[in-house]
Amino acid sequence: MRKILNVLIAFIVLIVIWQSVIWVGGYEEALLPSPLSVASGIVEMVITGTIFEHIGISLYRFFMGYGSAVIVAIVLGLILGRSPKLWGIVDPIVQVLRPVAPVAWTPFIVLWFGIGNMPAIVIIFIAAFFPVLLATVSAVKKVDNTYLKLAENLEVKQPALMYKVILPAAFPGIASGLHLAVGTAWIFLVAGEMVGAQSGLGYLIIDARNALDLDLVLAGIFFIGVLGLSIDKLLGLFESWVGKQWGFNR
Amino acid sequence: MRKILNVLIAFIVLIVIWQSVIWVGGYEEALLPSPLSVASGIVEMVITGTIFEHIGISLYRFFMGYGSAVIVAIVLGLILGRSPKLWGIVDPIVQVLRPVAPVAWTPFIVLWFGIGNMPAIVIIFIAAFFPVLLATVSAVKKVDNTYLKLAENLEVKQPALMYKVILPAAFPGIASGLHLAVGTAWIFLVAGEMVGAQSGLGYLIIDARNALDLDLVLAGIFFIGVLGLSIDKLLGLFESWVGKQWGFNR
Amino acid sequence: MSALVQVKEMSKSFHDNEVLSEISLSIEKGEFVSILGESGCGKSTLLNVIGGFEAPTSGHVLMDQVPIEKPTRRAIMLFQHYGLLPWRTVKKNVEFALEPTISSATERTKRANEYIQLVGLEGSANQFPAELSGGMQQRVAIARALAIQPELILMDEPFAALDTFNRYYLQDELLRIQQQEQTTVALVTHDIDEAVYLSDRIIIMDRNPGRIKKTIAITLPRPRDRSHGDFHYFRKLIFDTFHFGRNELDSDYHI
Amino acid sequence: MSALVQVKEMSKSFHDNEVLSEISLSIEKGEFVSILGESGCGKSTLLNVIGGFEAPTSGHVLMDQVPIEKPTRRAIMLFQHYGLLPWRTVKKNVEFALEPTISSATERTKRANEYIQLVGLEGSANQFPAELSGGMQQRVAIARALAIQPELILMDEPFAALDTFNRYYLQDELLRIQQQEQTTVALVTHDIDEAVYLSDRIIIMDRNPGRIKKTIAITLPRPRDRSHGDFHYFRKLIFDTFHFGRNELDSDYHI
Amino acid sequence: AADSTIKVGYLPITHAAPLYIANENQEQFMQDGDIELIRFGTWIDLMDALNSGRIDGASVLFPLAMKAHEKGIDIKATALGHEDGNAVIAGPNIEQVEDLKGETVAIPHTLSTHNLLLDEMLENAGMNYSDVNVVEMPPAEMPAALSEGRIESYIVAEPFGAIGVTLDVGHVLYQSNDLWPGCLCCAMVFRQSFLEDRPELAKQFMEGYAHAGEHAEYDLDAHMNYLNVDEEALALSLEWISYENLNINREDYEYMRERVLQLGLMEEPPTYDEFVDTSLLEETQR
Ligand SMILES: Nc1ncnc2c1ncn2[C@@H]1O[C@H](COP(=O)(O)OP(=O)(O)OP(=O)(O)O)[C@@H](O)[C@H]1O
Ligand SMILES: Nc1ncnc2c1ncn2[C@@H]1O[C@H](COP(=O)(O)OP(=O)(O)OP(=O)(O)O)[C@@H](O)[C@H]1O
Ligand SMILES: [Mg+2]
Ligand SMILES: [Mg+2]
Repeated sequence: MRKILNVLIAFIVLIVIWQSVIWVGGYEEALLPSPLSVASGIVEMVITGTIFEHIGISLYRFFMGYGSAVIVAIVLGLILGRSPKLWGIVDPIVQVLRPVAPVAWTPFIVLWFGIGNMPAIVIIFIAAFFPVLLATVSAVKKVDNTYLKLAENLEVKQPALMYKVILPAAFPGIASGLHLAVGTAWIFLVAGEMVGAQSGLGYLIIDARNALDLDLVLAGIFFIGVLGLSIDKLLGLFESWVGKQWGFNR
Repeated sequence: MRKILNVLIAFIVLIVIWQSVIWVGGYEEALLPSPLSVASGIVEMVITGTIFEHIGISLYRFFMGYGSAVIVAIVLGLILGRSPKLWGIVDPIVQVLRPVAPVAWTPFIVLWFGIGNMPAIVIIFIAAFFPVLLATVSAVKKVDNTYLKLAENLEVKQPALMYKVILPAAFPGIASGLHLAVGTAWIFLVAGEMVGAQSGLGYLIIDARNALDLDLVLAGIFFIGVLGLSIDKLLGLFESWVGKQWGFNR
Repeated sequence: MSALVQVKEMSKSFHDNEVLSEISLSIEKGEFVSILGESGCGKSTLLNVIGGFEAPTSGHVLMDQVPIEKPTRRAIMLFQHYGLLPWRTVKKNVEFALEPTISSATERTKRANEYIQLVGLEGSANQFPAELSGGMQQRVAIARALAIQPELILMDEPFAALDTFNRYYLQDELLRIQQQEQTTVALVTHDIDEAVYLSDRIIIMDRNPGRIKKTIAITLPRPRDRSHGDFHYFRKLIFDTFHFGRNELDSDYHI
Repeated sequence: MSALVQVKEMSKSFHDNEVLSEISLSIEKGEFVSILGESGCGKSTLLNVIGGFEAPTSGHVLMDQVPIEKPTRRAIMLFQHYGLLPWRTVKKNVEFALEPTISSATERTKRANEYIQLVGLEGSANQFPAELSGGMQQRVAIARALAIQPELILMDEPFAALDTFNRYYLQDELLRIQQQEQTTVALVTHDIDEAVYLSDRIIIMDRNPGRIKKTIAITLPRPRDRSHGDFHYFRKLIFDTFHFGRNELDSDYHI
Repeated sequence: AADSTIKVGYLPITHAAPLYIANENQEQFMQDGDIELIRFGTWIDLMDALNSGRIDGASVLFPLAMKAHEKGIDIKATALGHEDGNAVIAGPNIEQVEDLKGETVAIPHTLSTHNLLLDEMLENAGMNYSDVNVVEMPPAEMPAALSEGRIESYIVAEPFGAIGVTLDVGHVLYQSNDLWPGCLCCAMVFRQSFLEDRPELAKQFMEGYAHAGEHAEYDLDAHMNYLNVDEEALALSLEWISYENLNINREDYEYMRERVLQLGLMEEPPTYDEFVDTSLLEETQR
């Protein structure tokens, strides 16, 4: 209740600020569209249905890239987190590759993965992979020694040790990595689609911008923001569901 | 000692993998350059000095954008973290704006901030601003109630309360936000420079790619990775220095 | 001597959940009073009300006849986990308490050193709390509280996290300092021995809702001997009080 | 009865820092032995060596005449913070201990329920550890250890985090269960009363390096009365042992 | 000082050559001010700067400038950038237009003459616009994209056609004058407010611009100061292009306006009189 009210107030505040910037700055409609024209842009996109196509493609790319990154990163992270020597060697490689913007790899992505949806998926994979990997490794390293001693005492062997003890014990840390990665990956999806793609939400924005339709740019930004937020909340729900299964939240 | 050895092994492993991909895949030099030609590309860039110009510009943009984002975000975060009602309203706005890729705002950035270095700086500002703001707000909210009660008991008033108690108590949380933001901001600097700019490391890569010099693309990626890593480590040193002043590390 | 603190028919509820019911007590100047009770009986809440951290739902809480409305430097709370600022050294932690009132830095340092010496920590003045053992941390907290020269010190299970040996030692220290400074102390504990060893008076509390069950004046001379027969008289007295209460509440206590 | 555990002239060092020096002791089948000593005297280390978690630097540690080389299900350690898996319910926590040996799920559930009942937690079987009080969590840990039917249970300050009242209650429970199951118990504590109340024999340790100072057999009949005179005889005996040791070590103890 | 500086935006292409020459020789014409050339990476970045008034004028794609005018940005086209010089470059697998069916073709912008040329070419071959997959791409990326196989053909401003040919990643399928003689490609546009507030400066600039047109084909060094291109590609590209007549022909404009409407790229493109103002250019020619 209170929360819905807050959201409402927030949007009113935002729109008021926006409209007053237009009035005070005296910007032309073509340079800074009014809330009204953006709203009509949003409505139009919804009615014609173009937006859903783009959303669908973006979401498809997102889930493919993010999903595969999460699986690979968690599996690798569990292994690397348990072998400090191996990690000692992999760590420097990761450290140097991580700060490179995923889009910088585009020529090689095209070379190996071709064109179409793959470049965007690979870009998201790269964007999501490193945060999840690092979070998993550090979560596994931080698993309370008591649990490991307990498992040793009870003679719990691999692979049971991994999925009964280490994975759930590391889960909260992994989850925060997942959360982080979902944000970064979404941002990069859009950024990636702005560069190479011919469809998706990022393309929508670039296309609108090319046609000098800044109201549609803002409408696109609106959808990106709302969808990004929804994905984040969805992940939050998933986390708290797992958390509830595992009794983490109280 | 051990660490240097690890880094050495890591790089040898990386180069061996790379070279074997070339041999096994039979890729042409033009499509996947060999380590040797990339090394010579790096040496050439260093000797002619072109690389330093681009690095200089990228670093300038980075520190302007990141520095201002950090200052604004921490100050705002301290205030918002202490006023739950205000945050209740600002939070939804932040939540919707955060998932939007900073480059999507370009038309408006140009409208308000002009051309030249500013768009890149503003993009970094946006990329760094949200993680630091959110980290600061949550760190301030999590400040142990005991410290606040203690300050109340000792009749410590604002602004002393803020800089003597809340800021240092929230520091570890803020620091992890700074860390996160430095990575994101660096990645976005390069991504941003790849789209609009006419100089900097991102431009270097795009330029090399347009000239079909994939060895220079990889050389650029090398510099981006190493510099990103260095900035990260530098921040780590700064953090542990502050931490030492404040006795956080044991 | 007149009463420093007076609590009159004070009740405290959190959202319709009555935690304290009709508490009346008074604490004399210079007295050492312990509040003893099981977990959840409202000991901390009572201390918080006296300290001004929580407002009573009904009734009055007075200090020197004046209602207590908010925390002040006259009554200093010692928190359970010591409440030291981890980013300040021992000396700076003590000085922190003096910064609002003493503007001269040299004056502050002088006073801080005095009290650090009183608790025997002059060797650790420049160390950070994390570098100290639990017992030493508690001594810093005591030095900080005393440096303000408050009229009343409120202690919430100050020694609960220490091992038996450290606990005994710090109890002796506390008594020595309290007698030297003539500070009034109200201490919350669930350790019967501790209450008997330290207090002039023990207030025994009951649960659901929290109320005063019994007040026992400990008439033993000081220093007290933990293995003396008279000590065990009071020990047994309190023990029996609780044993009786135990059966009464048994069913919901173990859940 | 023959000795279940034998420690022979065992020393343990961490990086040239001798923590335990020439420890010799034996624990009989069915015996309840307490190890009592100040913080840092090496109690936990001794327990870890007996449990097979740490290898001795020199000397021998035998169980049924066979050297202990790694932790096994024959000797179960109860950890200080209970070592419950927070992502499993009470029942699943107990079953966790049975999974490596009992492959039938119904069999496991049956055995788990049995031991949950033994510690009186049948009402909380489907709750998560975080939903339980400290005392209840410790009871789950005990149930889990017992469900394996080990020959030896090692307990490291099992009740240190509980308040006095809960502590008393759980001590009684532990004694009841131990007598029923005839398990051998080695318990580490720094609480003199606890050691006297529970043990057949108390091993008092000294610090720097950790060594055995004295062994006291508690000859009192059970159930023991904490306020009885004989109880205080042993209490005072131990108290004096430490008081003597205290002055000897005074200078470095307080730093 | 800022008021006496003309900020002009451009993309590093051969088509903006009159600007380079004018800039190199500015002391000859600009008595009252300076020219500041500002380079952009993409057309849309340039348009953002022009629309928001961060630059006074620009050498820009003609249809894109029309669209901005339609959107209410008050700008005027004062001259052409060049004549001809837009080649259709195709990869080695493409022998004729029909081979492009189902393939990807790159253009710099939907609102570009190149897009219109593509349509013209497909129509001539009896194909539909939808028979190919059209993508937008910054000009500089096109040769690389062609060599990576991301596209099969591109139509773009020079020197990127010539670069593609000299790098041997593609060959010329058509030249623009084969498809559409007299097509308008790039325009020199100014913000109306600039033309009104600083007419003297505008006049001096246009004098230099017109004069530059006469040299642009021969002064290779001037090009090389602004373009990242080797001499071979530049020479080839200058063979395809002409800067002699920079006047905006009314008939050519009307034809383009029609095509733009046909393709549904704009709803109300400005008329010649609304958008084109060659008075300054004509003044210098007198
Ligand atoms: N801020 C609060 N809001 C709601 N309920 C509270 C609050 N503080 C305390 N309570 C409730 O009041 C009761 C008494 O709490 P209090 O902390 O005073 O007990 P206590 O005697 O100090 O216990 P312990 O020995 O465990 O510290 C408990 O049931 C607790 O849940
Ligand atoms: N893994 C280790 N590496 C190095 N030193 C250790 C290690 N474990 C314990 N020690 C040292 O051995 C000594 C004894 O430690 P131990 O934990 O056995 O003491 P304790 O009697 O259990 O103390 P407490 O009552 O505080 O638990 C301490 O000085 C401790 O610092
Ligand atoms: Mg309490
Ligand atoms: Mg221990």
